[in-house]
Amino acid sequence: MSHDVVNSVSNNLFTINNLWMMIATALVFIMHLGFATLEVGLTQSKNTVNILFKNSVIPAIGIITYSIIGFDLMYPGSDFAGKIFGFSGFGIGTNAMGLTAKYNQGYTYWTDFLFQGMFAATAATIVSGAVAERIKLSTFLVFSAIFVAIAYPITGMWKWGGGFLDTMGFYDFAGSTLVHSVGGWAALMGVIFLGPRLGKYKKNRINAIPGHSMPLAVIGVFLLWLGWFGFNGGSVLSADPAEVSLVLVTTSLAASAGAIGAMLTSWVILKTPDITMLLNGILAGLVGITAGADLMNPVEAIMIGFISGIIVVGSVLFFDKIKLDDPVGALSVHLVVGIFGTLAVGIFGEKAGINQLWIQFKGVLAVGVFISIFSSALWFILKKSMGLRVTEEEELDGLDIGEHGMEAYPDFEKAV
Amino acid sequence: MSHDVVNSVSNNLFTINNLWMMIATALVFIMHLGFATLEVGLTQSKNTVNILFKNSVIPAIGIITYSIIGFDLMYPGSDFAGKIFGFSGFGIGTNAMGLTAKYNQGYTYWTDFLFQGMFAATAATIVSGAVAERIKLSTFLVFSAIFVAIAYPITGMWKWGGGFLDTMGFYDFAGSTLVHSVGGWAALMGVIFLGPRLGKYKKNRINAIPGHSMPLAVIGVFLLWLGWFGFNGGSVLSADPAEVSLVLVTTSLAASAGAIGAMLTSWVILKTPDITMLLNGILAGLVGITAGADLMNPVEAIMIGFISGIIVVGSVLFFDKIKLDDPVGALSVHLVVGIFGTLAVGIFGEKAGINQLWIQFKGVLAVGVFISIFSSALWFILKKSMGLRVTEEEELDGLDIGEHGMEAYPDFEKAV
Amino acid sequence: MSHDVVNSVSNNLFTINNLWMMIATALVFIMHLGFATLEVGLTQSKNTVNILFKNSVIPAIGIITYSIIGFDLMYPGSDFAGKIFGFSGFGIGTNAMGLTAKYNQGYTYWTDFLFQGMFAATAATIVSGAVAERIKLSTFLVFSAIFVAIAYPITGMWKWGGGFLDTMGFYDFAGSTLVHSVGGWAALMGVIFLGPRLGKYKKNRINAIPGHSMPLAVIGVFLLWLGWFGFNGGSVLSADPAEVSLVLVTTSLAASAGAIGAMLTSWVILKTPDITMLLNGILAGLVGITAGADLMNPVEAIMIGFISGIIVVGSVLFFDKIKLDDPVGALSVHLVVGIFGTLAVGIFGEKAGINQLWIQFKGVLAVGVFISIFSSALWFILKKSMGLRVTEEEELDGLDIGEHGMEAYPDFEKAV
Amino acid sequence: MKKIEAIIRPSKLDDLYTELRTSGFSGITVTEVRGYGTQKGHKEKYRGTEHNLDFVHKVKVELVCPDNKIEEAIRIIIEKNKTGKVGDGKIFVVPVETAIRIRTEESGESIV
Amino acid sequence: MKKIEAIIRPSKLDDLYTELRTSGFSGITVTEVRGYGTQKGHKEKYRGTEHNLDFVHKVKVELVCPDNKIEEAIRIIIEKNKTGKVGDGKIFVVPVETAIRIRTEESGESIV
Amino acid sequence: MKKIEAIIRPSKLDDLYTELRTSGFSGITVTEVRGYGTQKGHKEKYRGTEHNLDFVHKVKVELVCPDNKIEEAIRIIIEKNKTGKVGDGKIFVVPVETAIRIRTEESGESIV
Ligand SMILES: Nc1ncnc2c1ncn2[C@@H]1O[C@H](COP(=O)(O)OP(=O)(O)O)[C@@H](O)[C@H]1O
Ligand SMILES: Nc1ncnc2c1ncn2[C@@H]1O[C@H](COP(=O)(O)OP(=O)(O)O)[C@@H](O)[C@H]1O
Ligand SMILES: Nc1ncnc2c1ncn2[C@@H]1O[C@H](COP(=O)(O)OP(=O)(O)O)[C@@H](O)[C@H]1O
Repeated sequence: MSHDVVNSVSNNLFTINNLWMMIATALVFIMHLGFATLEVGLTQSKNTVNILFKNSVIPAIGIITYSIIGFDLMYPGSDFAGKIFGFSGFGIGTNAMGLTAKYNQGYTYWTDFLFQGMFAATAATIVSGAVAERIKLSTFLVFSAIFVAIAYPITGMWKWGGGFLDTMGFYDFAGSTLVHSVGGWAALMGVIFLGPRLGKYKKNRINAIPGHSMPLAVIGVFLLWLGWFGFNGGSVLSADPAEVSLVLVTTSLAASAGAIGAMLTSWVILKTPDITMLLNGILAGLVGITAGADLMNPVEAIMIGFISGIIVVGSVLFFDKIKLDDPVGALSVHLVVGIFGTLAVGIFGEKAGINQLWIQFKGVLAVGVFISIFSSALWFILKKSMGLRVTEEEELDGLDIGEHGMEAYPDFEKAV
Repeated sequence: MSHDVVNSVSNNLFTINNLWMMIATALVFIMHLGFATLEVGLTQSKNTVNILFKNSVIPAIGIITYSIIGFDLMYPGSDFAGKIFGFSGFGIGTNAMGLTAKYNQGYTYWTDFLFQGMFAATAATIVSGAVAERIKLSTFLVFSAIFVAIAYPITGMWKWGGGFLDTMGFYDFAGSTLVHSVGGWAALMGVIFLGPRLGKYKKNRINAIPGHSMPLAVIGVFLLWLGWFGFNGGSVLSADPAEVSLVLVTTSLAASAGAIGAMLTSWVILKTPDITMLLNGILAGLVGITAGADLMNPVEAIMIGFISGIIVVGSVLFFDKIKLDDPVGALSVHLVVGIFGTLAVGIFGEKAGINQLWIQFKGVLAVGVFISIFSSALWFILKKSMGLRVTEEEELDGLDIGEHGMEAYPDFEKAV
Repeated sequence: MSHDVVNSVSNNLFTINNLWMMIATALVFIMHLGFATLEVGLTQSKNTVNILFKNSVIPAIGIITYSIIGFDLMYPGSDFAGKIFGFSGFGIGTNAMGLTAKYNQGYTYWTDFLFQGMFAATAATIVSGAVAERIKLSTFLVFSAIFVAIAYPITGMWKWGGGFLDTMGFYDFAGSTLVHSVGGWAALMGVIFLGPRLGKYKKNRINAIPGHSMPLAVIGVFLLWLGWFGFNGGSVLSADPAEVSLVLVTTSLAASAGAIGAMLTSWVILKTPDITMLLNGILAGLVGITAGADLMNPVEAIMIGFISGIIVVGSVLFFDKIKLDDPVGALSVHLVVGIFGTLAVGIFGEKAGINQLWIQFKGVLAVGVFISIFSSALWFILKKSMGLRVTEEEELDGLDIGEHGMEAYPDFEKAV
Repeated sequence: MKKIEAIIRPSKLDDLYTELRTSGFSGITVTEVRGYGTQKGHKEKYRGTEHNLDFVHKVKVELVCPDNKIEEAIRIIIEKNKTGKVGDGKIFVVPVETAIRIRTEESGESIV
Repeated sequence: MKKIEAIIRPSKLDDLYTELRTSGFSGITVTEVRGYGTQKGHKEKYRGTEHNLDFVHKVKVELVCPDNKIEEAIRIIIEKNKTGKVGDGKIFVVPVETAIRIRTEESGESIV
Repeated sequence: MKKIEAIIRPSKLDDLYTELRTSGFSGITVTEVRGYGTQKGHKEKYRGTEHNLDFVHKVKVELVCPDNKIEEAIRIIIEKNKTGKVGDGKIFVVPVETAIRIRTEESGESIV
């Protein structure tokens, strides 16, 4: 009987851990709604249906492709430890063992798949924001499907699947690089291939194209922050009280400090408290802490968040200067701060050290080079085959009419 | 002491299970917000206050009536096993035992009540969408109260309360029939009794009456998907890692496949990627998998979802053809796909078989007949007594002004 | 080994409890989005950016200041038991013990901090609604920071930190007084110091200034109700199945009854079913039950909620009569019903009795006097130094243009 | 050449436009307006206070046409909008001196 | 018969309308417009870039009235809108040839 | 004194306004309108049903100016709006009898 009890005790722990991982999955899921509302909020009303469509179908595409190939590429098993590529065969499925602590003491095979699948789709969503208001729907969907199915899992495997970055000692707790920069690099290539929106940079002037709904943008950011409880908290991969609660504290402190950093920077430099900068600041704090959320103490978390908040404002202004048109600031939030967050593991916290910094740098580089090449090639092929951009007329009238033949707000008068 | 330990161990499991059930309750609760935003998004701005009002008060009415009579009708106790009706007396309350694993190893009496109560209210909310933009507020509230208090628990008892459908071997995991079709049948009768909105079918032409806010509709669908984690996941009635995680995977795969099925169908048949069809597709996938979410493997879940997504688009077009005016597609999503999902248990998955299919069919029929008769009678009585429909003038000006004397968006210019 | 098992068993319980507390923290976090959307929904579109800005930065400020000083003021440790003031030194941090059940069997030190920090920020958010549409952004931010950092934790310590109210037998389960009235008193003083919005009371007439988006208001209230699952449910401070599930039931019943109470009152007195009153009624039910959520049976919970719903409608009308201009009804919901809820502990439920009622009354008074004096002084100083109110022109044109130089909905035509 | 400005009920626009087209009128311009007149708006109430008493949603239809088609246009407008209830609206006729089609730079009665 | 078109500040509409009613004018039609003029709009800034510099929210009030009441109408409009600050707006008077009440098909000065 | 009413494409407004300013025109008033004309709106489809076939977003620019500047104004409007494609819009010229600046109560051609 004593043996039974011991068993039950460890089963209980398994049940608790798995419960937390399922809840974390639900929280990461809701990030997709966060991305959707943030992105429509920061773009024009005439492209709203288009953006919502993309963001509603991306999680669907992400989850399905991940079930067919992505999960098998990303977690090919221990045979591929230290490698750069592995594949465990198409589809998902498990045996009885996969549903017990023998698979992993933190979660079942199914939970594992779903948690990872929700993550995967976020990488494509990041791209969506940067290329919004001018990309062809069909092209974007093909890009996303291939990107989520192949590119994301490959670099993911390098670290989380036990590949060469892992062996090298690279650290990326919940994916400043593996999720955010991965999306960010693909977005950067997309922005370069597409060019800016019509009228954004005319006659050497930067023209503001204001987002059409600040409440939607705010809803988006709060849902993302909420989702990050699962994104970072779930990345502990168990419900371990000490670790998860620390991670939630560092995550929230960094988000808060990011808000304050961006607010102050915007107020001082731009002379106005710009709400979109505040929102980008919160996200920057979150992305910044993501790589080392379990390594920092409160003060370090605040510092990382605060710096991220400053960086993001500068970065938004910088990309506008060099005429890379990113309607929602995705490049700044996910790519630039994603890199900073990854490097921050070598600067702050338990692992800080020049050695680690160097390893972090190499990781950033490896992922950056691979994703840039992969996504450039893909954008290029799509440009030649399907075409990347909608027609000029369609862009002026809005993609909602052009691509979908409908309006997002048919009951309301539009201002110009 | 060993006995104490064994006790503590099983108490812990009870605590975990109950925790999950409470969280599932919260998730089902948020579905009400999902229904509210989806429904206002797909209807006109001039009826927004009215719809929000209904959807805000329905959960309140649902929970209160369920506490007075519904719970007692639905779970009358084992004396009524195999019966078609039972009642355990008014009100809710329990003794100390009701708060331990002796009540149920998955949850306390209170958790049980609240989880079931949240479910109950969803059935009325389904009706709300189909009869929107023309029904009198007071009449609808009376209908909802009676429907949730009496009709829903009676058919619920047939299966989940241990009634005759249960004895017969009917299977409906989380309520494709018991929740969704139940709402759907009542909605169908409502639509028939009410007639279409003014101007919807004039001169033998179908006139589109576009919904006024696509972002609200998208928010609604994502919240519903999120809520389904609790709706289906909670229907396991414990935090069992293997079962709950499988259910979440089949649920998400079906939703994703529903999205893709509806997107493709809409793109091919209607020649445009209609976002409202995509959204209906996600919901169809969710409703379709609900009856057998614990019986399917990933491939079967994808197939059910995909077929549901195709069905829902055809069904929306069909109801328009036969001039049954359903502004949000509730009949297609909840009734038609609810029936398909229930039958799917006999076609796919662990229980598939001609025998089971026949039982499923009988269950669908029994519930359909009862709810149709009950709700027709109720609609009829209400039509004769209070009146069902607002005046023509009120409908043209909008129910917000007519019923509530206020506007949902007083600051914005309306386009006609 | 048996010892190990016992340890593991109690560790498991600790893990479960802590898990629930972390989830409750996430739920309380999402209340900030609820407050943000409710508040913008009930105010004019021209002040939307301003309100969103405040509500987005308040949680950030709240969490940061709470990590520096608030938590240390509120929970100074057992040395200060029965006192009115205590401070355990700046900053947060813990040792290994703080991460085990030795700190508290319900949560780790980090969880404790974050849960409490999320609570703290809500008090400032309550103020935000009442002073909206006319207060200077910078002044409000300074007020909030000081209020959350100092005033809230001091009165919080009186009860939850083991101070004199606790010793006296004062009961306030989740903060009808300690959170809601605290915010409410500060809001009342703010409203008095600021005066009404321009044009609200002209020529002895009350002019309605309708809120600009009812869907946003509804989203807000549902998110708040959802958050209250964590606010009240988390206040059990463990995942105890019996207690948490009771609390969730009383909370939901009170919210439901509040909805119905307010709906009926509004329908009878105002002759229209006003959705803003319905929404205030839901919140009133929630605030009303908060002080005694664990002491009530279902019937008592319904009574408290119902009365709260009636009170809140009367109170909204009353404040308008005496020309205290509160755009969102924060005074009525949080202050008036907060007081009622606190007193209700002496009237209904397990602790009911004249003695307890008297103690409750003294607690309400003590907190009311302290917060009123503190916040008046602070408002006064800020009025003299930074100025409280925006210029008349800025108020007419909207604070979005005036304070932020941007619009919330640049794509839409405004009606006047 | 004259411009007809008709203030009508929004719900009548569709039918009016269809009829005008059928009768050979080539174009109109439509504006959302708020009308204050004999017809009073609905009593609106917000949190216990009445407001917005007098204002009604209307649309203004502008139609420039040659002098010889004015009669017909007015007839059609009356026909399609008259319900006999207060609030049917008004028709105003204003002189127009020149009309130019930007695309071709043509001007005169022929272009409208 | 003439039509007065006044471009005014939105915040002045309520008072103007009340006064016009009191003085026996039976109706007006109001349109939301954007004004570009001497008065400059607020500097708006979005993510570091200025825009929308010159445009100001205004409302256009249209009032058709008999020739003999034009003076009075203009006086009331000036009275209710003059603040002396840039942006008070403009009044334009345009001739009207015919006015018809759709409901009754009456026409002429009597109907306005 | 006359009033020019130009119905143009929304995307042309910015350039037109800049040019008018540069040429010394002091102000314009702009209204969002919907145009029905030769140019047809996009086919919109909602849940399988087509609708909204004929309507196009346009803006109406109103510019009151002295008789001697009419020519120039029209020239600028044509120049800035002509693409040669259907839908470039129309210019209508309407007589104006009086113009008053509310702020100063001045009237006449000098104020526009
Ligand atoms: N003198 C006027 N000048 C400008 N617009 C007017 C005038 N009188 C009425 N209108 C417009 O015509 C609309 C309809 O007029 P109203 O007096 O309500 O009804 P009816 O046309 O049936 O007499 C009003 O809402 C207003 O927009
Ligand atoms: N020439 C004009 N034609 C048409 N509208 C004009 C003209 N000049 C001014 N307006 C309108 O009148 C409004 C007020 O004019 P503005 O020059 O700003 O101030 P003021 O009337 O005090 O001189 C402008 O915003 C514009 O809408
Ligand atoms: N007779 C008319 N009266 C009033 N507005 C007109 C008239 N004809 C055209 N318009 C306006 O001018 C716009 C452009 O006209 P349209 O016929 O589409 O193209 P084009 O000007 O190139 O011939 C229309 O959308 C409509 O708003």
